[in-house]
Amino acid sequence: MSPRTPGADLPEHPDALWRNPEPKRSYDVVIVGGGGHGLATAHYLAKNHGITNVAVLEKGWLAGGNMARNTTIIRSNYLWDESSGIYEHALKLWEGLEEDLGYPILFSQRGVLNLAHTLQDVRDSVRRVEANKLNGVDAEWLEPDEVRKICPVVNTSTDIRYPVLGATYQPRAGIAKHDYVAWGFARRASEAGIDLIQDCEVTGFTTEGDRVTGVRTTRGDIAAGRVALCAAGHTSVLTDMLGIRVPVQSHPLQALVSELLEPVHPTVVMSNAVHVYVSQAHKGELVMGAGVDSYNGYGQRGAFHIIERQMAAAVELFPVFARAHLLRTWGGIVDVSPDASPIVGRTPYENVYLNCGWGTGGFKATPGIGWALAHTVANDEPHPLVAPFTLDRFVTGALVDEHGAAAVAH
Amino acid sequence: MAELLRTHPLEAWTSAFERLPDTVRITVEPFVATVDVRLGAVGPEVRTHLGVDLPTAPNTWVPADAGRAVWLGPDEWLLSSTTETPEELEARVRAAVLPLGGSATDVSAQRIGLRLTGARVRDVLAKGCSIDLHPRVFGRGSSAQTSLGQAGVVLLALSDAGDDHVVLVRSSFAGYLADWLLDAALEFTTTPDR
Amino acid sequence: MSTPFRTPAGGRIDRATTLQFTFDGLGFTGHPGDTLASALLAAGRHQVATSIKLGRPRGIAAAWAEDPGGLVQVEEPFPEPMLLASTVELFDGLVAHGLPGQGRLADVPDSARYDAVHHHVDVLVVGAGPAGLTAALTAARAGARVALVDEQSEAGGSLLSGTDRIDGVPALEWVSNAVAELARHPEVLHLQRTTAFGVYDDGFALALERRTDHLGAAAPKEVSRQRVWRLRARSIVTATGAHERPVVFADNDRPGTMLAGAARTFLHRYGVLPGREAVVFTTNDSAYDAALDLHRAGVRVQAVVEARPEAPPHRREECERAGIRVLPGAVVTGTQGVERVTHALVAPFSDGQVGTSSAVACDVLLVSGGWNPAVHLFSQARGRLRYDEGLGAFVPGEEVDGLSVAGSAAGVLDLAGCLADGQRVARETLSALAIDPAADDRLPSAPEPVAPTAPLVLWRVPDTSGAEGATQFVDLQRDATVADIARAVGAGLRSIEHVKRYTTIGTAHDQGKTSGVLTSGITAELLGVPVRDTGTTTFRPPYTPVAFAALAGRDRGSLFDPERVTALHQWHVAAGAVFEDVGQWKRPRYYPEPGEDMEAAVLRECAAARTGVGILDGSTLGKIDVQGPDAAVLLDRLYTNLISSLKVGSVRYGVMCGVDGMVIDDGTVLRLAEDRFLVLTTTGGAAKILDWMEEWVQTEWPDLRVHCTSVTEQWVTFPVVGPRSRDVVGALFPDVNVSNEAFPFMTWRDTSLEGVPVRLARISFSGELAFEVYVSPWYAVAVWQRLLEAGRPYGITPYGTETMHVLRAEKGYPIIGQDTDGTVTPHDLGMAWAVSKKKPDFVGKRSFARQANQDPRRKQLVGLLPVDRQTVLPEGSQIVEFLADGELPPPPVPMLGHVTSSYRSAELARPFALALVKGGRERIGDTVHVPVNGTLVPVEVTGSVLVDPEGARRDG
Amino acid sequence: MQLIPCPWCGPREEAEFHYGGQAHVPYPDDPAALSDEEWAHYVFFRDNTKGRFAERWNHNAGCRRWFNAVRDTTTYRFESVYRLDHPKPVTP
Repeated sequence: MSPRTPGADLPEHPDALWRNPEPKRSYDVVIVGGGGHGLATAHYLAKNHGITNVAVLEKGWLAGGNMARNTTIIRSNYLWDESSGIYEHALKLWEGLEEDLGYPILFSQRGVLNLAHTLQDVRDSVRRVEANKLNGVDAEWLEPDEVRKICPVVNTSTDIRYPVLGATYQPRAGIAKHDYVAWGFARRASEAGIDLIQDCEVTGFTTEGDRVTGVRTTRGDIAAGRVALCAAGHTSVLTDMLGIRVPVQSHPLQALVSELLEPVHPTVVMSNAVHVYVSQAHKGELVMGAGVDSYNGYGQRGAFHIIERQMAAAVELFPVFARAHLLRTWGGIVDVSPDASPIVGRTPYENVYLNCGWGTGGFKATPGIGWALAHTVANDEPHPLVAPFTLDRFVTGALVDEHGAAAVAH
Repeated sequence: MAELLRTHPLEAWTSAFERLPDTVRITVEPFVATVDVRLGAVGPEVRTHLGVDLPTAPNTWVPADAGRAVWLGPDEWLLSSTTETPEELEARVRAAVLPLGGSATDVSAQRIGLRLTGARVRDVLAKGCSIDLHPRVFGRGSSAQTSLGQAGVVLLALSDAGDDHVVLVRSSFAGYLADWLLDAALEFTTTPDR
Repeated sequence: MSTPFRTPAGGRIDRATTLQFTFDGLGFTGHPGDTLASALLAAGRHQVATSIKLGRPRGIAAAWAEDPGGLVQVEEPFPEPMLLASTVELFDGLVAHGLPGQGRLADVPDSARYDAVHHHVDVLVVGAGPAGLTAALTAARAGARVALVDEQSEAGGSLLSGTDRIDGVPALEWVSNAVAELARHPEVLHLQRTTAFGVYDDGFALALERRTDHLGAAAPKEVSRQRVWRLRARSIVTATGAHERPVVFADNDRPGTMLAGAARTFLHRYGVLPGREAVVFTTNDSAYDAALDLHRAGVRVQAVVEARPEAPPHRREECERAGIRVLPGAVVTGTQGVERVTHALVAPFSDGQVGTSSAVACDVLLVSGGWNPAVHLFSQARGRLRYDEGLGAFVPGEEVDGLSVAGSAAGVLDLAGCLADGQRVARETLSALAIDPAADDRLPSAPEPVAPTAPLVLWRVPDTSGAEGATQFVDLQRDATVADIARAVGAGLRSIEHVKRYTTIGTAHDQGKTSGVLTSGITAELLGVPVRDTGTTTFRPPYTPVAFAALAGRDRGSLFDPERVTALHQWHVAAGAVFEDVGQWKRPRYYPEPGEDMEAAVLRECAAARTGVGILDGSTLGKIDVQGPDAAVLLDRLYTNLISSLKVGSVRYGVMCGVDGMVIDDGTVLRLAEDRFLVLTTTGGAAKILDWMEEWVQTEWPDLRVHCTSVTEQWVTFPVVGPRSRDVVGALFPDVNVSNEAFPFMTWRDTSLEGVPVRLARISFSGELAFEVYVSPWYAVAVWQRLLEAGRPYGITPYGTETMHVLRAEKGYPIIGQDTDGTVTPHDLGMAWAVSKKKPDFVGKRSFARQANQDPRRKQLVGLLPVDRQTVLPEGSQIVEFLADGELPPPPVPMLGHVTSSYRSAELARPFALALVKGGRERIGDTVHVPVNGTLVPVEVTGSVLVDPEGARRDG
Repeated sequence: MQLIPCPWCGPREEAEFHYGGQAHVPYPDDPAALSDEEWAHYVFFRDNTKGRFAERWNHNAGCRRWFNAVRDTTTYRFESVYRLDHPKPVTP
């Protein structure tokens, strides 16, 4: 028998993942949403704060939403202090997460390149790199020849439509295996005694004055001491039930994957002008994200012309991808806020905490927001890292405008 | 008329167009005086003032003495003339529609026309135009503002056989569209039909 | 290499022609009509690859896209990763090898062409098998616009694999008649080698046509290799057939193990015997055809292992007549052999209990566990699936708008039924479209089938090997077994989606075509729940893999994105301009003279504009003609400053903000008449601002009597800039009095040049005396040449965007999008003067009153002068407080802002910059630090206007 | 690729259209009279309905007209389109 293909398979999952308990009638904390953020929050509630009388309510299957659909890029090279603060905290946690969770999450710090194609891209990139350095985030500006050294398959010739003028590079950035991450958090939470309850959709809330006393679900009413909303694209569905207005819009975001290929692409490449972001995952498949569909949508699917444009960009930037094959496309629902930054913290209900608006940044923030939201819920006090992301900023005008900053999304 | 040299954006493509086969003929229609007419309600008084009927059916065009009147929107038309200068046309049309609350703007150089004729023209257009160009659906008198490749165009059907069209494209996109059309026509220029 | 397994006659191959190909370094031969798989089998080669994780030998297990075994890499004529031997059509010179796991991409670009075509029909029929052909005929006869697409190289579908008769003639004769008839209908598009891979909303289907792959190196270069058909159908009929389902047993992955139906395909379509000695293992009637056909073809059929207690009587009799042993109530529990099956282990089987097994010698083991309708497209269209207990398969459930399913894709498994179903579905479709069926639309006849005996639903044979399912392969491509599913369930997983992710079943090249339903069945079995509750994982497009380049189509290279150019582009190119991408525009950045780099060229261009005269092609500026009695009202509402007070003949600079109060664009406004303005926008803002105006007029202020029309390409704009500009313009337009008195700053005049209307405007984006010349692009080249001639005595110098930026930056004029980033207000730019106090409201005004906008620490636009008079600060550099010890403290270091524009100034004889700095105006005169490559550069904060602050030069 | 029924041009592919978000959010009569919170709600807050949603669309590659539509954000189905000067249709 010939040897197995190196790297073409993944580490085994453990023999035990989580219990499938019946919901109790009451919990100290109910987390609505069993995605990455909800599960991470549960883990850190138990680990950092010793709070374990907690239920995570998931309307479908655990981590079946954006956690199962994203392109797993992890980086912290955001422009504004507030953003790089939370994302860098997350990145530091990512670096120790395999040990913390005792789970092979395949966190691979292969670096992320954000390509610049226009003079303005270059200005924005240098601005971001310099800000990152001053914030203690590893970042450098690379000239085209240095880009070629790191990722030889990028088309750095000067005669393409939008030549690569350089790139920002964050060496500590990378990718991880999304299911492994989610299941690692889930297993730890379950081991700690936290109930992970699937097929349990929240259909309403019971309130007394400005307190929420519990949630109504498809598996019965559950009393709650505190409630954390971690429903990403479905946040508005919940806040509408509570009569809280939240300035997020849910949009389809598509991604796609190729067949398994011999290693050609050693890092992660993102480009705004030629819209594409791509990495080669652990088994060898190319994983790419497409652009956000323009309209509001809860359908977990987008339009195919977005994918076609994505493929044109991919082949333009990576000519050798021409005969790679699109194997599967899918869509998630991203909740986008007006300034492309998250909304985290208190709500008009004194025991309800909000966590949404992560747009395309949700996965990379997972451990960071889990940590900070757990702190916020446990101490009824926003963690300093999420304090700038209040709902209130849209009234005062103190936005954290990541589009203005032209930081590459995703 | 001016003695100043006139040029159009597709001068450099002339010879490439000449090499095309009869099944896909492309000829440039430059230097056509054209105004963009805006007018709220269109009644009989328009003909009296303007001398032509502006088509009120969406996505249609009609011949207008020495030019064409093309529907662009419920209150917007392109009106062209091959006999007047741009200034003359704008002045005349503006004077005519002003009393009716309308406006007129010279857009003669804003777009350039390409005449596409031949049996394969539909096949070439189908490579980048998402609307149904079947002659039963898009016969003479039909027009559409849509995308061709990645260029916005106004497409006019000049025959009921689907073999004669005019494409109006923004001047700055003309070179792109010309390259796009030549590329789309390549398989018909060098190989027999499949 | 010889082809001992090729039948002496028969099949759809051209035996007169021999093709040479290479596989795993060995030479083989085949014929046109072969696939790589059939040609390998003809040579007796079953093993194609070794498996990805376990390195076990894997062979050809099916005859088309559902094959989980035969993964190959094509090397010649051009490398293409991961294809199926069963779907690669053979051509001369093919070089390929088996693929253990990962495909290999070419290291050179693919020169093949790809394209896309839009096509509109009344009825799209997917699949040219019996049901699809009948449906297409019915629709075509009714005069409907029809597209019939089929993934195979020729029409016929399942008929290509059998010996059926239709209308009393061999089925394939009927097929060729049907194809000929379709060709006679002018409104029918019939495409073979075309796979419908995705179905989307409103009858939109995507199909990939493989146009030249089968021609190998002989493919014509000017024809696209593959084409994406963008089919828009009023109604879709999917007649996509069914995939045969295996039964899982120990060592079921050993080469020589093959689906029974595939064996028939190889025999009848390709004239290839899958082996010499066969064992057939079945749970249903269909596999008997394979047994009997192979027997007739000379294969020794050792036994038909029938999992049901009784074999269907007529089948049993046929086998007895043929001398084929039928073993009812028996199963195959495993196989023996190394790289090829040598024995099937056969054991009695009743009530789920397996007896002791005995080895039956064979070199091919044919398996049939029933049929899974190919419901992929139906499911993509969000059709609900229903589990059919009888078939042990998921079939289309409730109807989907505009899409219906016909034939075996709908679970109809006999020929006569498929023909009738095709016609029925087509007629229903036509009537829904109000198209009358043709009178002569006859239903083709096929022999009535013997009533089938109910199949046994058997997902897997209990494992008697002691390996507890560890060699019972469910997904061969992922090396995933029954044991893996058991572990997943044991780990607490209940959702089929979790099981898929835990085991990776269904994630490989075949996307679970054979393994998906098995996994649902086995998971349900292990959880002790009904299969209907387990359900399936989602079917996602594409149905089969599609090359990236095929989807990129022609949007590659120069056609990737349109290049917008001005009327002068050819002149710029001839003048040796270096271009800059500004949005989609190509703009000259500078015009180097021999031996000049950018810095030298820009210093020269700047000096010319400051001391003599320069000229710029400013034609990319957005231009909007705003007409109507309420034109001034509209502009007052959209600009921060007052426009209505502007006099006819005059020009005013204006700023526009979004509702959030942040600057979105700026430019000048020319009042052409009481009711008419020419609005100039930034190059990048042109389309956005026209849309912005239209949006407000149409959605908020429909009562305003105003119309906005883009005239960006109606005018070219040539700023003639510098102290000598008056001489140049005066010389070319003698009838214009260009004196300050007659033609003051911020006014415009109309004139003409040889009868061509020309507009002149005293607008300056440089601080110098300047005249903007507007003329129709028809005369752009001529007027530009005339200006150059008129300017020659003064050394007129064409300059590009870089010099334009230096000149405007020296004057502190911001570029929206460079010196602003969507978080900057007019006040931040020091343009409070451009914000009307008179107007009760304008878009953005209310936002200025918000708390954050009142903060004195807001970032403000200021100038920076590096103290060393040498360093050109990189644009984007961050700014920090002055650090006395010249050392950066450890992070985080508070930032004051960033450098937005930075240049070397010929005028100032030193570098300078513009920057957004917190409380910047308060800091004027202070020194701050800018980290540049690890060193701290001290810079002085200044006002933003560094050249001619008093504005003395603009009048010359 | 969906077809969107432009009230003027008829069904066209969605790529020809520009999405304008929630419909029936008028510009305030007197912004100066609004509190910061009320103003913020006009500027930044829009409904994010799951299900039937009244939206604005612009046929920007075609006739450049803005129009309103009722669309289901879960199925993406357009249930009706109507001109700006027409009221939101009453749907069951």
